[in-house]
Amino acid sequence: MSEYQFKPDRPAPSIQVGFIGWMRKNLFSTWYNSIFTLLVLYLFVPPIYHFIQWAFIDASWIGDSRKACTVGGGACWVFVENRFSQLIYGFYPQPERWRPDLVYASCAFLIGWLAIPKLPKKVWVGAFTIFIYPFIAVILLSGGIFGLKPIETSLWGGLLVTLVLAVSGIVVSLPFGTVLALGRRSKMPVIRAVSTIYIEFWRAVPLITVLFMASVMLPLFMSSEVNFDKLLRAMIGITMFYSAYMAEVIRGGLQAIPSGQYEAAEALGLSYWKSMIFVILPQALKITIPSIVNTFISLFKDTSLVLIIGIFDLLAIGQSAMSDPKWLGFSIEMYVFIAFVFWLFCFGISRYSIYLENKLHTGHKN
Amino acid sequence: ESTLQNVQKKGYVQCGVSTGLPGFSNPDAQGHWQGLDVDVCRAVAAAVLGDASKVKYTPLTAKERFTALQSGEIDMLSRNTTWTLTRDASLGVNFAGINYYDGQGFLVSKNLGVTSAKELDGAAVCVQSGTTTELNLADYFRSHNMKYTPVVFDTSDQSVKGFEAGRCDVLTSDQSQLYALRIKLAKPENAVVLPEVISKEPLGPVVRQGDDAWFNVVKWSLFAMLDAEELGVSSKNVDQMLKSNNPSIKRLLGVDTDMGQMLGISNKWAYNIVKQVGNYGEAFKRDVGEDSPLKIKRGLNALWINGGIQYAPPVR
Amino acid sequence: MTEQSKLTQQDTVIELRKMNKWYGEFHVLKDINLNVTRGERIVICGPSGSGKSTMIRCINRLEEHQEGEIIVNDTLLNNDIKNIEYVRRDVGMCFQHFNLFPHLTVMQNCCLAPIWVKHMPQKEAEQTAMKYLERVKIPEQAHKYPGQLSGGQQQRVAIARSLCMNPSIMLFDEPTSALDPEMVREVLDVMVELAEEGMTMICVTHEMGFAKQVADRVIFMDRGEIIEQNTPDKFFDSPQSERTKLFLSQILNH
Amino acid sequence: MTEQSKLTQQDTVIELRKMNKWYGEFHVLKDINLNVTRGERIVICGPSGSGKSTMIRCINRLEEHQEGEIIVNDTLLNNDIKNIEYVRRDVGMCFQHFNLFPHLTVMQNCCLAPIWVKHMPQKEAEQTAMKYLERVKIPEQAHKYPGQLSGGQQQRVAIARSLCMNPSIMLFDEPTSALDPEMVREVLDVMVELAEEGMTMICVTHEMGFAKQVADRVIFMDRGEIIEQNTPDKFFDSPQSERTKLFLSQILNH
Amino acid sequence: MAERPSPKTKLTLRTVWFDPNVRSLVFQVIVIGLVAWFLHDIISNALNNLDARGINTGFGFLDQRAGFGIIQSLIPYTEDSTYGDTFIVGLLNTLLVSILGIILATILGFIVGIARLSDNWVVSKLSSVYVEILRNTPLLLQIFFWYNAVLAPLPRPKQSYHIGEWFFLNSRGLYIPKPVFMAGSGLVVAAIIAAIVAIIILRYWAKRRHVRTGQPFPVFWTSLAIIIVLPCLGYFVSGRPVSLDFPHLAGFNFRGGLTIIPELTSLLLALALYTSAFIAEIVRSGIEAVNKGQTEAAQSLALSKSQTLRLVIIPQAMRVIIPPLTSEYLNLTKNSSLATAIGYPELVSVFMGTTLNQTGQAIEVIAMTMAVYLVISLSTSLLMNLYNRKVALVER
Ligand SMILES: Nc1ncnc2c1ncn2[C@@H]1O[C@H](COP(=O)(O)OP(=O)(O)OP(=O)(O)O)[C@@H](O)[C@H]1O
Ligand SMILES: Nc1ncnc2c1ncn2[C@@H]1O[C@H](COP(=O)(O)OP(=O)(O)OP(=O)(O)O)[C@@H](O)[C@H]1O
Ligand SMILES: [Mg+2]
Ligand SMILES: [Mg+2]
Repeated sequence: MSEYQFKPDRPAPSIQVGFIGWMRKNLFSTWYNSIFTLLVLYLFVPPIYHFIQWAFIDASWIGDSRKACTVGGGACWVFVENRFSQLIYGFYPQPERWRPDLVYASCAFLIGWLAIPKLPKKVWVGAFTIFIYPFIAVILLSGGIFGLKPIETSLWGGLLVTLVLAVSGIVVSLPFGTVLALGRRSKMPVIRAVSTIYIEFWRAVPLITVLFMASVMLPLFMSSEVNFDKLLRAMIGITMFYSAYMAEVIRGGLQAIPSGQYEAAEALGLSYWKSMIFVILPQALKITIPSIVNTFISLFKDTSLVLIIGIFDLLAIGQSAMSDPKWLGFSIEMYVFIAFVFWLFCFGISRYSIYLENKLHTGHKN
Repeated sequence: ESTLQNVQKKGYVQCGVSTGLPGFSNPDAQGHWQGLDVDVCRAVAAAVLGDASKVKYTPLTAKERFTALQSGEIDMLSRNTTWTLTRDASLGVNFAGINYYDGQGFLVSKNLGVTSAKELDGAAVCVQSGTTTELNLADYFRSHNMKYTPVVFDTSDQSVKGFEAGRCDVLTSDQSQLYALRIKLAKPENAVVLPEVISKEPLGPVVRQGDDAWFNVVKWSLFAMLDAEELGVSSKNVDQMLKSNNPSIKRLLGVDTDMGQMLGISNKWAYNIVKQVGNYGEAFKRDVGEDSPLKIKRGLNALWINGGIQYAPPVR
Repeated sequence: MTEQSKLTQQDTVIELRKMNKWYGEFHVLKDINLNVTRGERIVICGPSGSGKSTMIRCINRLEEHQEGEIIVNDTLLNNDIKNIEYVRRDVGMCFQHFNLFPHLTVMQNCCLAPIWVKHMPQKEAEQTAMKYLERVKIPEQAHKYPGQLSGGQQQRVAIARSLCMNPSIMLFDEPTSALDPEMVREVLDVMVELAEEGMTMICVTHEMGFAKQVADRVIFMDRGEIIEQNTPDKFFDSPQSERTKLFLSQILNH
Repeated sequence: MTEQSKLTQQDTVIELRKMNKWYGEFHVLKDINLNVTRGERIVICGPSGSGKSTMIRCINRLEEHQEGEIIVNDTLLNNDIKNIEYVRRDVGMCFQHFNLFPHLTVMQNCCLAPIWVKHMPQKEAEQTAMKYLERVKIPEQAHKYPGQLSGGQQQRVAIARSLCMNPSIMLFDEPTSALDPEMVREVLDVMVELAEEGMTMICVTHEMGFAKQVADRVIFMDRGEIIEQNTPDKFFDSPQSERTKLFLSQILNH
Repeated sequence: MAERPSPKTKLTLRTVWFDPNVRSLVFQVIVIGLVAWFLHDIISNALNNLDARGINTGFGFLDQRAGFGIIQSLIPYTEDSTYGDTFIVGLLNTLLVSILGIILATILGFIVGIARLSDNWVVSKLSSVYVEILRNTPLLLQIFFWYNAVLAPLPRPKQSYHIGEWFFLNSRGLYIPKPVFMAGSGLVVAAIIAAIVAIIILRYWAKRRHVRTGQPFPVFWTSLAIIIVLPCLGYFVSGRPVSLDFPHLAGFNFRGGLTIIPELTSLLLALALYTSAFIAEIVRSGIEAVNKGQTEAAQSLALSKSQTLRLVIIPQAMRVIIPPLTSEYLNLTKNSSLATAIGYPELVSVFMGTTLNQTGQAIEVIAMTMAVYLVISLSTSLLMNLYNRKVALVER
């Protein structure tokens, strides 16, 4: 009897010989692909070239008035620079701007901590970020205690408002949505009906009607003593609305958990809530991360609708800057800039979620 | 609980203003609100709380304003709002006086070669939605048997932009606003305001119906500004005027009468208004008149003694 | 503990009395009678859909039965959650698809129930877990995630996880049928060992070799009824009913 | 037809010459040489991941190979779509998970390719389909959807679907390993019948009973290489290498 | 053993407290109580507040004269129409832009979605850039952008771009001739309908023929011929009864013809492009969701690439695509409410905007507006459920 000698692995032959091979394979594999390639190049290269010419090559970058922009004929980024601090802080008083700065920095730090896979103690940092940090941030921004000068929310604006709305929206709608999702899957008919009606109602109406309700009609439904800040009300509107969306996303995740998991938990003697908390929800949330992130991106984009109810978010500040008679005619630059800021956030987040998805996928598939 | 008590308790006045109309209510680069409408809010705050800065502003589009007032979202509305019968009768609100007499007009670009509104048949007209302007416009064209295309915008900013982009031939609004909006154009000199005034537009602060104490306070805060001008009391001389022998001035400034108490506020109410906000003439000059970029003449808004129709009941 | 429960004999740990179960209008289990004494090892077989899984799932109340009585360890299974909880602590179960919790490590899988149900301190729970992981011969995998293990290893972890609750009875529902043929052996080995240590076991399986080796009794079910039960020797050599014969010929002959 | 193809002998229907395949940088198949003559029945076995599936999928070009030659029915498999299509018409394939089209009825599944590839009129296609459905003994299921059938029935439909194209060669990739034990027999029966009718077959399977019964040759693969090939008798009774012996002991001994 | 019907479970008093059924009953009663209390509180507050502030309630206002103009209306509307009419006008305009948007977005979305899966690197990369840019910026911003971008380059009416005396394009919109139907035009309409019916029948027949005989038929060209020839025939036979109302410059603006206002164009562009990016993703993931085994099975049966796509992949992908596609349609409809920002007269802008403001009937107006969206959304999901049930894979 013999022992078989296995052959050693050989490296793969290089099928794609250099750049030419790559072009063959990806651009000109068949005759119709070649035509496509050429057509697409013909149609899209000139506009892209013109855009680059306008946005970078011919653009004016420095100066402090519109005179700096009359030469060149390209984009006038001077305008954006001129309004930059308003876009970031709104009307937040100059001497107090260290406060939003601190919030931006700490927020970036915490999110960075959560986002970078190697750093430890994710659960604690996450809990802190979701349950404690928002209060610290709100106190820091609005002041009124600890000797901080009170700053009304009507002075907040620009990116600050956009982020405050977006972050508070996600932080509240996630747990609230989870409860609703569990409610909709409950065996108790009343709970199920209440959750279903709630979810379906909010998903059926447009967000701006909700914002309108929240901004001008809410006091009608409250007894007259209750008084909310306008920004807070926009937050409530957004949160109510997105909780319903979040609930549907999480319900999808719960449905994807095989029934075996529920049974195994039950067979071990775990009660409903314990099996939810330790077994089902961690898995459901994990597989829904991509959808949760997508919902978050929609929420982030939709914060721009508060413009319609007169809150000065990034877009609204930009719009008001455009109507400054000193800078008329540069609205395209402002739109491009604002679009770029939104895009940067949304695209960044979505890329991160894809990365996360891949990582979770290879980490433990079952 | 009445609005007056509520305001005294919370320590500020929640005032609905426009989202940005130069001269009337407009935030400056630091976010401080300024303008003739804003001064009414400040006067009320000065009267009730003794501090004109105790105001929180809620910028509202024309469409939101009455709902916001009705729902209690704001305590008073001071947002170039026209006093009409329908609004008074059916919206559950009361107009507390007139702080600006206005009329609706048209702004056209010079190169159209139009000199009268009667030549506007077939024009596209930019107008702010939810205003009396929208209704007057319809009436005017109808009564002159002309056709028009309404191009409706949410805010005055947008209507200026629409006008500028050529979306419409004509911009219609209250004349004061037209002047204010004209300076927002890239080349203001290329646009003219037509001579026709097609409607009466008395603008004034609005409060909720059925809250008479608050109604009185707002009404009299406005009157106090007018009376102060009539009596020659201004923010600069108000302290000397405290020693004046003129009984009218004494009553106004609460030197030895209890006028304020009757309204349920401090007797120094009018003193505070004039000291912190100024009299009507000062406010006008500063916000829309010669000291402002708008340079609007007093015209109808001059005091009755100067040939205008601003006439306030006496503090007596 | 309820009154009825006193009626069971000393060393009967599971007793099913005229138990019936319906899914909607579909009558899955019909008048099942079964007595299992302490330390007994029972193998259940039968064609697909015959109600084998349903029956053993009724024993720890993963399914509710509608008629008759199920008494486990002197406890009557009814709507009383206290009773259900008590029974589940004492009855371990292994599933065909292992049903390990994929987001927890092997060790965390094993410690979850002891800590949260039995309120055991973590240290102690981990020691127990390690003991049982050694018993199923994979202590070195304790800190991996289930997804990183082979099927056979996963099933052994599942067994260890059940054992950590220190059950007096173990239920197995086709524990080897989702495994690659190469891994069946390692799981069966663990089960044989367990049987030899005297654990009370009810096992649904088609591994007839295993049945011959350890079972005290083989039960054959079809269409929701127990058709035949006997010692393995007699069961395989001289099946009583035609149905059993047919079934045995099908699963043994290829 | 290409020049090289003329070199193959008369009744060799499949020939693999020093065939190599990589997935990215991973060398899956190493210098595979294989000759299959008309009517031959080959069983391939080997541990999981050894490249069995990959090899037979290369034969009808579901996977592209990178080195060496594959000649099927005198046609060299290369990038030429005509050749590929020609080979695929002539080679039927059955998958582990059946891969029936769930949105079509059994009959439609069977008629799809004859109608769209062979441009057969529907009537004729249906008659052919019925013939093969009878042959796999499920003519009565013709108008059901795959989801309504048991696993064994689905696999038999999959076989019938391939046969409808009238292939001269059939490939099977673990056709029974996703089936409940009771259903394995019915599928194997169909395959045995097919073999007895003289179909050229290559079958990846762990059913050693089947191998003994019908195979002309058993091939054992590991780590991408053919380690041993022999007639079933010799293969099972006196395996040549240690590796084969170990494997056989694992899959036969429980 | 014979089967018996299932018995009722009995409830013994002893186990009541530990009975999960009882517990859940108690819990549900509490929840009902809370919800009822909450609703009662809100409603009574609203009533109190309305009363205290002297606001009239009721739907009487719907019969009052509206007195303002609306730029685009699908029904006859003048300043003399009622507030009720403004509701209809707004609703119809919402539906108009939604339906057009849905059609456009679907076409674009499918093209881009399939292009993302193309082998061609440029095509697939370009479509992912398209998707990533449009998906990741706020719709409101896009609406503003398109409004500016559409308006900015367009000339004043006097300098209109035009094609003959037929089509005019300027900053007031696109003016096209309006068909005016005169007596006898019924035949032309009938001919058009007949042509459409004929094409549907032809397609059906051609498919049957292909299945029966395996022979293909040139459906596209035949259909094209039918749709052109039949109506022309009808037109000439009946003595050319359809005339066109041409737009012409009169004073400031064009009169006559049909006008497509720039608000509609830019809103449509923004909605369609934005939604198409989402649809593209749905299409892509739908196609990718079909098990790879299906492609392999089809290939091993020698089906060609396009046949595989057409006969095996797409039919299965549609089941995955349709539900999220519907919710995108709903989103588009809801998003059309953002038109209020550029003054396109749809429901939210006209009815919840101007009408609400002129009448002050906030509760009624908002309730009606929300009800419209609720009805649209609920009836769509109802249809969806029916569809899903119809296409659900038949299982055991
Ligand atoms: N949740 C359920 N609802 C309705 N019917 C069910 C349900 N679960 C199982 N059944 C049906 O009950 C019968 C018995 O199922 P069971 O799973 O107990 O069979 P089994 O003997 O374990 O079969 P297998 O060997 O396939 O696991 C089957 O006919 C099955 O279709
Ligand atoms: N698409 C792929 N990309 C990369 N690696 C692959 C791919 N498909 C298979 N492999 C790898 O190639 C090797 C051979 O796979 P193959 O499926 O041929 O094995 P097998 O012998 O059929 O195993 P099994 O018995 O599990 O079916 C395995 O290691 C597998 O992980
Ligand atoms: Mg079972
Ligand atoms: Mg394989």
